[in-house]
Amino acid sequence: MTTCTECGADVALHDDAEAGEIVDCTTCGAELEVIDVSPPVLEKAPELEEDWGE
Amino acid sequence: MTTCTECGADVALHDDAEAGEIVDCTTCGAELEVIDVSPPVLEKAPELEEDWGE
Amino acid sequence: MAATPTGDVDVDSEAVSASIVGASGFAGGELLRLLAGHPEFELSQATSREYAGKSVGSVHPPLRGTDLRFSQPGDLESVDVLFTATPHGVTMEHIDEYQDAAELVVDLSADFRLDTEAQYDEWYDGHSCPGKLDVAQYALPEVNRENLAGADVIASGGCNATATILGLYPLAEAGILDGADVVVDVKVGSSEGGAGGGAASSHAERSGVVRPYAPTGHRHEAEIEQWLGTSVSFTCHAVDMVRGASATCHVFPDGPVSNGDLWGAYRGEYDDEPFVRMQAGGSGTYRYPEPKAVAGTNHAEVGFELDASNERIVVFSAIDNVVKGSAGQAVHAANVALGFEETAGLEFAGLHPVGSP
Amino acid sequence: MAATPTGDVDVDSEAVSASIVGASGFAGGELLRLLAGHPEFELSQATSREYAGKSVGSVHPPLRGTDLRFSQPGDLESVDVLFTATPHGVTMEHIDEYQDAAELVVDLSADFRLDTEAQYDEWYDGHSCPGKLDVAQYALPEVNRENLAGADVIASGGCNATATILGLYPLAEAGILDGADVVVDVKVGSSEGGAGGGAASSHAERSGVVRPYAPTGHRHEAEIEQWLGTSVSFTCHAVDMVRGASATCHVFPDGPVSNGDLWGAYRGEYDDEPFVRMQAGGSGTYRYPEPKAVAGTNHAEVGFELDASNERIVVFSAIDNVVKGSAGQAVHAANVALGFEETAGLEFAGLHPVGSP
Amino acid sequence: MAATPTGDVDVDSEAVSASIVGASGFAGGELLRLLAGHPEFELSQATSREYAGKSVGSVHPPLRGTDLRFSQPGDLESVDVLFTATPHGVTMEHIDEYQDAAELVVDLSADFRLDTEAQYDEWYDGHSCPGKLDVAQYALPEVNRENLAGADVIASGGCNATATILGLYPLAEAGILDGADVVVDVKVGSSEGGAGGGAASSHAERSGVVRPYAPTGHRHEAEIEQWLGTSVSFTCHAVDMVRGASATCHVFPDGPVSNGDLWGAYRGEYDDEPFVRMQAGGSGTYRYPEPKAVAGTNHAEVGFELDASNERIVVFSAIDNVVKGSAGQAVHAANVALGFEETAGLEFAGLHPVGSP
Amino acid sequence: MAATPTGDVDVDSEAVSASIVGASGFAGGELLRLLAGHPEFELSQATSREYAGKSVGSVHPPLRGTDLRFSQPGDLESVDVLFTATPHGVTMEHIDEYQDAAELVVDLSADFRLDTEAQYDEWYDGHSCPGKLDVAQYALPEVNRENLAGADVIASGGCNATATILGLYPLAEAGILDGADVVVDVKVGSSEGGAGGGAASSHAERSGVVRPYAPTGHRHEAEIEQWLGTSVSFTCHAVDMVRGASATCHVFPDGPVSNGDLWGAYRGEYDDEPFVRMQAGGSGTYRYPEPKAVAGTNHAEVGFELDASNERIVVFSAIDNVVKGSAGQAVHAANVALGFEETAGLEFAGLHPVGSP
Ligand SMILES: NC(=O)c1ccc[n+]([C@@H]2O[C@H](COP(=O)([O-])OP(=O)(O)OC[C@H]3O[C@@H](n4cnc5c(N)ncnc54)[C@H](OP(=O)(O)O)[C@@H]3O)[C@@H](O)[C@H]2O)c1
Ligand SMILES: NC(=O)c1ccc[n+]([C@@H]2O[C@H](COP(=O)([O-])OP(=O)(O)OC[C@H]3O[C@@H](n4cnc5c(N)ncnc54)[C@H](OP(=O)(O)O)[C@@H]3O)[C@@H](O)[C@H]2O)c1
Ligand SMILES: NC(=O)c1ccc[n+]([C@@H]2O[C@H](COP(=O)([O-])OP(=O)(O)OC[C@H]3O[C@@H](n4cnc5c(N)ncnc54)[C@H](OP(=O)(O)O)[C@@H]3O)[C@@H](O)[C@H]2O)c1
Ligand SMILES: NC(=O)c1ccc[n+]([C@@H]2O[C@H](COP(=O)([O-])OP(=O)(O)OC[C@H]3O[C@@H](n4cnc5c(N)ncnc54)[C@H](OP(=O)(O)O)[C@@H]3O)[C@@H](O)[C@H]2O)c1
Ligand SMILES: [Zn+2]
Ligand SMILES: [Zn+2]
Repeated sequence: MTTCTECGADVALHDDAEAGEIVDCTTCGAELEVIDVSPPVLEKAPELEEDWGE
Repeated sequence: MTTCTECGADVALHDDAEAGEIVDCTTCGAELEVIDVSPPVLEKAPELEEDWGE
Repeated sequence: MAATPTGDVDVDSEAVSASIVGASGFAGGELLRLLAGHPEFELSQATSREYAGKSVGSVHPPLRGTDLRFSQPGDLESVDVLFTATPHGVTMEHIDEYQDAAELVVDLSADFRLDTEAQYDEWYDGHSCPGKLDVAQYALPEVNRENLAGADVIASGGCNATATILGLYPLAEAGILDGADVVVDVKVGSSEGGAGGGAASSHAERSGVVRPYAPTGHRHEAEIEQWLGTSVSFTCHAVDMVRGASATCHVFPDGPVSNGDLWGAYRGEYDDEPFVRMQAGGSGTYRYPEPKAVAGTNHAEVGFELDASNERIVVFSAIDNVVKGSAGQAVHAANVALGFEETAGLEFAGLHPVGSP
Repeated sequence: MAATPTGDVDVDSEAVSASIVGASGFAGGELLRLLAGHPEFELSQATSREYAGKSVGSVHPPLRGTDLRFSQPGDLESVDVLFTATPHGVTMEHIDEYQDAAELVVDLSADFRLDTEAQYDEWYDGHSCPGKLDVAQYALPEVNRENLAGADVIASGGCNATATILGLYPLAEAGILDGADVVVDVKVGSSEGGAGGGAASSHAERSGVVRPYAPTGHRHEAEIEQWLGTSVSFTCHAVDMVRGASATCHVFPDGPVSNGDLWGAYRGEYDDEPFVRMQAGGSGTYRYPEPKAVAGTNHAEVGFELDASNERIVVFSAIDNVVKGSAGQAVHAANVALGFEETAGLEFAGLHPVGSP
Repeated sequence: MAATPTGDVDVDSEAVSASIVGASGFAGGELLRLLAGHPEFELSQATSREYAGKSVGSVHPPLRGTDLRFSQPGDLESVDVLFTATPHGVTMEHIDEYQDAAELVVDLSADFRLDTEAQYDEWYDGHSCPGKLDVAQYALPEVNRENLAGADVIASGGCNATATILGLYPLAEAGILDGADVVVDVKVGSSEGGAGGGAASSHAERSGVVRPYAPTGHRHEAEIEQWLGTSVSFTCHAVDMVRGASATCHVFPDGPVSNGDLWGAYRGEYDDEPFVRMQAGGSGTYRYPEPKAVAGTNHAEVGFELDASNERIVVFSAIDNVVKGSAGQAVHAANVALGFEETAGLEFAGLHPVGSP
Repeated sequence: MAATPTGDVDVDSEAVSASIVGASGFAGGELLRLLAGHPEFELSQATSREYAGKSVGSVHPPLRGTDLRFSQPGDLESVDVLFTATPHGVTMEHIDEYQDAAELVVDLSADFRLDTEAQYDEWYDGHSCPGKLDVAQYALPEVNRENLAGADVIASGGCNATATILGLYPLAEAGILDGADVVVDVKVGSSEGGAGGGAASSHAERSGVVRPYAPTGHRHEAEIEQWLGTSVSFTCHAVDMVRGASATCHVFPDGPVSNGDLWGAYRGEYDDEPFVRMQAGGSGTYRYPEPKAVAGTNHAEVGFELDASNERIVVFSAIDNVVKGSAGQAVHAANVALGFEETAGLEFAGLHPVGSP
């Protein structure tokens, strides 16, 4: 269990989470990169361009 | 100028058409493969699956 | 097929004057739009009882900026051609008045489409002016071009009937319908219901539908039978588009028919038609006729596919119900009747991409 | 044919009885649907003058198979709770009659939403029963939960007001709206207009629109101001969906605000709310609140983004106007008032994919 | 945030565990939604290669707030029931692995729908595990209920096939299809194509269409013939909705059939079916089966009309392709197979008004 | 505003030749359509790498029947005017090659819209040919007509920027924007995303949306600021239409402004503009600007309403993004630059009724 860097909510990581993996915060939707696993550290992942253009 | 194998309409080939090229018949829409260029010979191209599923 | 009109007639000195009864409706609005862009016609009056006095652009946005205002149908002045786009029953009641006002009356309703009073008794609620029935000519040039010149009354076809007739006419002419069983399954847009709008045709109720209506006994069967010489089993569905009528005709011919027979029949009939386009197979997104590919235009798309294992021909036909299926067909027929360029005023080729026009 | 869910509560012995006035309308139909699936309520009567005698399923397909028929509003029997989903003006006229029939009246119209007669004079055409205004409680539990227990009259909020208030309430509570300028730009679906349907709301005219209505002076401004303590510049647009109201709030705070401040304000207010979901950023197709993600449900989605260069907070809020913005809010408030599980009868979580529900 | 319903069964102690392969797709997403709200099942895993690690709610908004994250299909753990919602060809390849993981495999693809290898050779590209074909049972309870208990593999039907079979099965059972000619004209929504999306299925190209596809030779003909004992002439059209499949069946029986015969056949077959609703005529907006009246639900609407003059029966059948035509049918069949209440988890009755869900 | 084309130039003898790079895309397809119907231009080449060799009508149904086939962009021949409708970044890379091929290059991308390299560094990813930036002229004739004659490179504006600039330009010219706060809330159709189409723009996901995108920091802010001399707070939403961009501008002027001031500003600027129509109030269904009233046309509708109580001006502006917002604007600018009739080739006035075009 760790904390979303965007909204501060708890984020549950599954047991075999690995560094580099991207998870999303189920509270705010932010994409978070797993930087470290023990203890768990998350960082906001670089934003993906929306693919439906402008 | 040659003839569509599907509907019989005239099909205009451009000057530098090459064997293997696919053109469409502007009368019926059929896709035609250029089998030979002098004289021009066309054959119905294998049909593409519709890509919007069932 | 030039995509834009060219006008070599001197419009001011010799334009043919035209008025429209029922100009606030959907078909009447299309007539306004088409005649406003027509090189040979000059618009005189456009009637509406509800909107009399208002500018035509206040109802029909494409007409904004034009000075014409709706007038009362009772105030009709003399013109060369009178187009009537009123509900079924109005023209048969007023036909004498309309003919007094104009040499040529082009009616968009069902009032003069059928040949005999008996048909009106069977399919409608009778006819109040049966004596005029044999004066009228069916508008659809693809099947009746040779009888339009000199007509006094022209009856524009029904939209579902037009789609069906255009799809099947080459088969009828080639004898392929003789003894054939035919199912016609039609899908139409909401503009077919006209500009009224009750609860069932509200946006909330009518959006997203595939809604059967007239499952059997649709009145257009009469017109279709009249022109194809055979009866068809006809069923209509409302779908989520505003413009468009699409007929899928399932034909079971009496004997074997080849692809070559079919192409011969269709190309023979339509190769020289300015408003019919074959679309049968091919690749990409648009392979068969579909209404949005002809929306806003006077074009019909027609195509077919042989179903060998079921000894069936599937014919697809797509039109814009308010253009080819109504106002455009009327203008096309008038062009033929008056000796104008057939495509005059009808050159718009459509839009791509386009949603649900 | 079990068209409707049945809960596990013993309905006959201890159910709370409820009737609906205006049950043939869109909001009333939702009440029917929600109460039919509610474990604590037993439906008694559903009124409609137009459809009296017909089964409720003949108007509302999800109710097919239920035996209930519409009755006349004049034939109301005593029940525990009376839900009224009539046009503005009806409940204020009949409030005594309704309160005679039921201990709790939950009204979905605007008749008891505002606190004072003066507001009705300013925003509506006055009020015919101003003495009852201070008896009524605003339904929206997120802002008024603590006052619902024991209420005699509950006034369900306006749908646009609900979307706006839910979007901005955390900012108001955190003081961020103090001295702020606020623009609210709303997009709504066609069900907001009710089940009537004139020419302008016909499918042909209403499809595909982005149509401004009430560009200024929308009546919901009154409700919004009452709950946020600040006036907002409000503009509404009709767009092509049936259900849904989406409010984009452009907030210009008086001083600097950080992302952390915002998350603090929003999570503080909404983390424990069963029907509010934060959706702010992220990846994939659904990144911000949008109405189709909550269509059919009692959920609201709320999210925001800071625009540093313009010193602006953009807040998005999306609801289903006939559920969270009307019937669902009313049931939620009744659940709170009567001490039921807050989410009872409101558990449906929505559909994916879904078009334009 | 309780985004999903919870039943009253003690989930932890006696729930049946279930996993979904292909849970990021449209049919798999529906399985997730239905199982999350099911009183008897407990969700174990949901696979997606593309979204592994992300929460299921990031792809499917109705699942927001649930903690489940997608896992890799290669990491399947043992469960009681495995639902597979992968493209055609995947399950036949992995069937041994799937059966190792679960006692009951419910497959939503076409891989186990047909009885014989010969059919796969004729209609598909053969079969890689023909030995398992006779182990599998077709899911549709209305035609195969008695064979589901104890099945090892259940094959959920095709959506167009399901709509057609439900429409015609009573006629088949009553012998009315013997010697009859049958045309089936189908209209379907865009969710039938799955969650992929190329240029032709983009919003701009796919909006507003009545687009023929598979004019002849549609693979579902095989399934239909297998269950009705007669071949049908089948044609499909894409129309502008997301959910929904509507089959119009034009039946030409060998001899005379009366309305009474038809009601006898249909009521005999469907009166006790929890998910089939007759809708044939009546008044108001919704008179015949239409997909939006059943969108989001596991219900099918079936109706008919006699066309005496053409000696035709027109049968209409409407379903939601991803529920009754896929995930809902699969859950229904699993309920039957496992002895649960047939309607468990499938009670949602739909929405009104609703646009194009 | 002439609603119909008039062509007095002898097309055959002195037509100006034109080619299109990126002709298989949405904007390029519109260029094809407009130039095919243009009295002064003769189409030479239309490029597509993907569809090279196929007829242009196979991709764009309105072009069916024309013999032109796509060619490779590498095979460009010399022409008088080259239109480029490629994604951002392509023209800046190939500008020398394009200028070698044609005296006038009209680019539809963002590559030459901004004045300085610094702007491209701030808003885009820099510029690969900054030396050409001051050669290019912004296309929008309403704001830059006097600089178009003799231009070598013309940069057609962004669609959202065009809608916004047209809405606010009269206020800027009248000084009303000086010191004003401005919020611009935009709603756009799916064609804005081009002909590609990933999962998020599939019909199933994109139907029925009110979906925020680019909540802040939209690149078009740069163009808007360049032409209005003030920054705006800009937010965009995808809504369910294919064509159309609608900008609602909430303007808070520094001092009092009257209705008379506003009409003076707008009429002064637009009374003589052939493609701008004022629409502010009135009666009937169409009272304010809305995109479907101008769909398929090069017209913009602009209107406003004063909100006295909030000291706000609400300005509405609606265009077709692929015509006035792109291909039509480009042709209009070319008409001005080459001394043609301004409205040549752009006379189509739109359709009524029309759904979601
Ligand atoms: N819509 C189609 O797709 C389509 C296709 C083929 C044929 N048609 C035929 O075209 C005709 C018009 O259809 P529509 O869809 O345009 O209907 P509509 O939108 O309802 O328009 C009817 C028009 O007739 C006028 N009108 C009604 N009663 C009248 C009367 N007694 N005297 C004079 N004017 C009267 C109405 O205006 P006021 O009431 O203001 O006078 C209105 O302008 C119908 O006969 C229809 O069958 C329509
Ligand atoms: N639609 C929404 O999104 C929404 C959202 C928030 C609040 N509301 C509010 O909810 C109320 C109902 O809205 P709606 O959209 O459901 O409207 P609607 O579809 O027009 O329904 C109105 C209902 O009231 C009945 N009714 C009308 N006049 C009546 C009278 N004098 N006495 C008794 N019954 C009468 C009608 O049935 P009969 O005429 O057959 O009796 C109908 O059942 C309105 O006050 C509205 O402001 C609606
Ligand atoms: N849509 C309908 O209306 C409908 C109706 C009846 C039956 N069906 C059937 O249901 C099945 C799914 O259809 P759909 O519409 O849901 O398709 P879809 O949206 O394309 O979903 C396909 C799913 O399968 C997964 N997948 C693809 N290849 C896989 C592989 N090799 N191994 C494991 N997982 C794989 C995909 O996820 P990843 O690629 O991320 O792993 C995705 O979750 C099909 O067989 C279809 O015929 C669909
Ligand atoms: N759509 C709008 O509403 C709109 C409005 C204003 C401005 N614009 C601008 O117009 C331009 C085109 O937009 P669109 O919507 O038409 O996009 P689109 O539909 O994606 O079309 C792009 C076109 O460019 C071609 N293309 C792509 N890369 C190329 C390359 N490297 N060299 C040569 N040709 C290439 C593509 O064809 P092949 O890949 O087959 O060669 C295609 O024909 C963009 O710059 C856009 O910003 C569009
Ligand atoms: Zn978070
Ligand atoms: Zn051909």
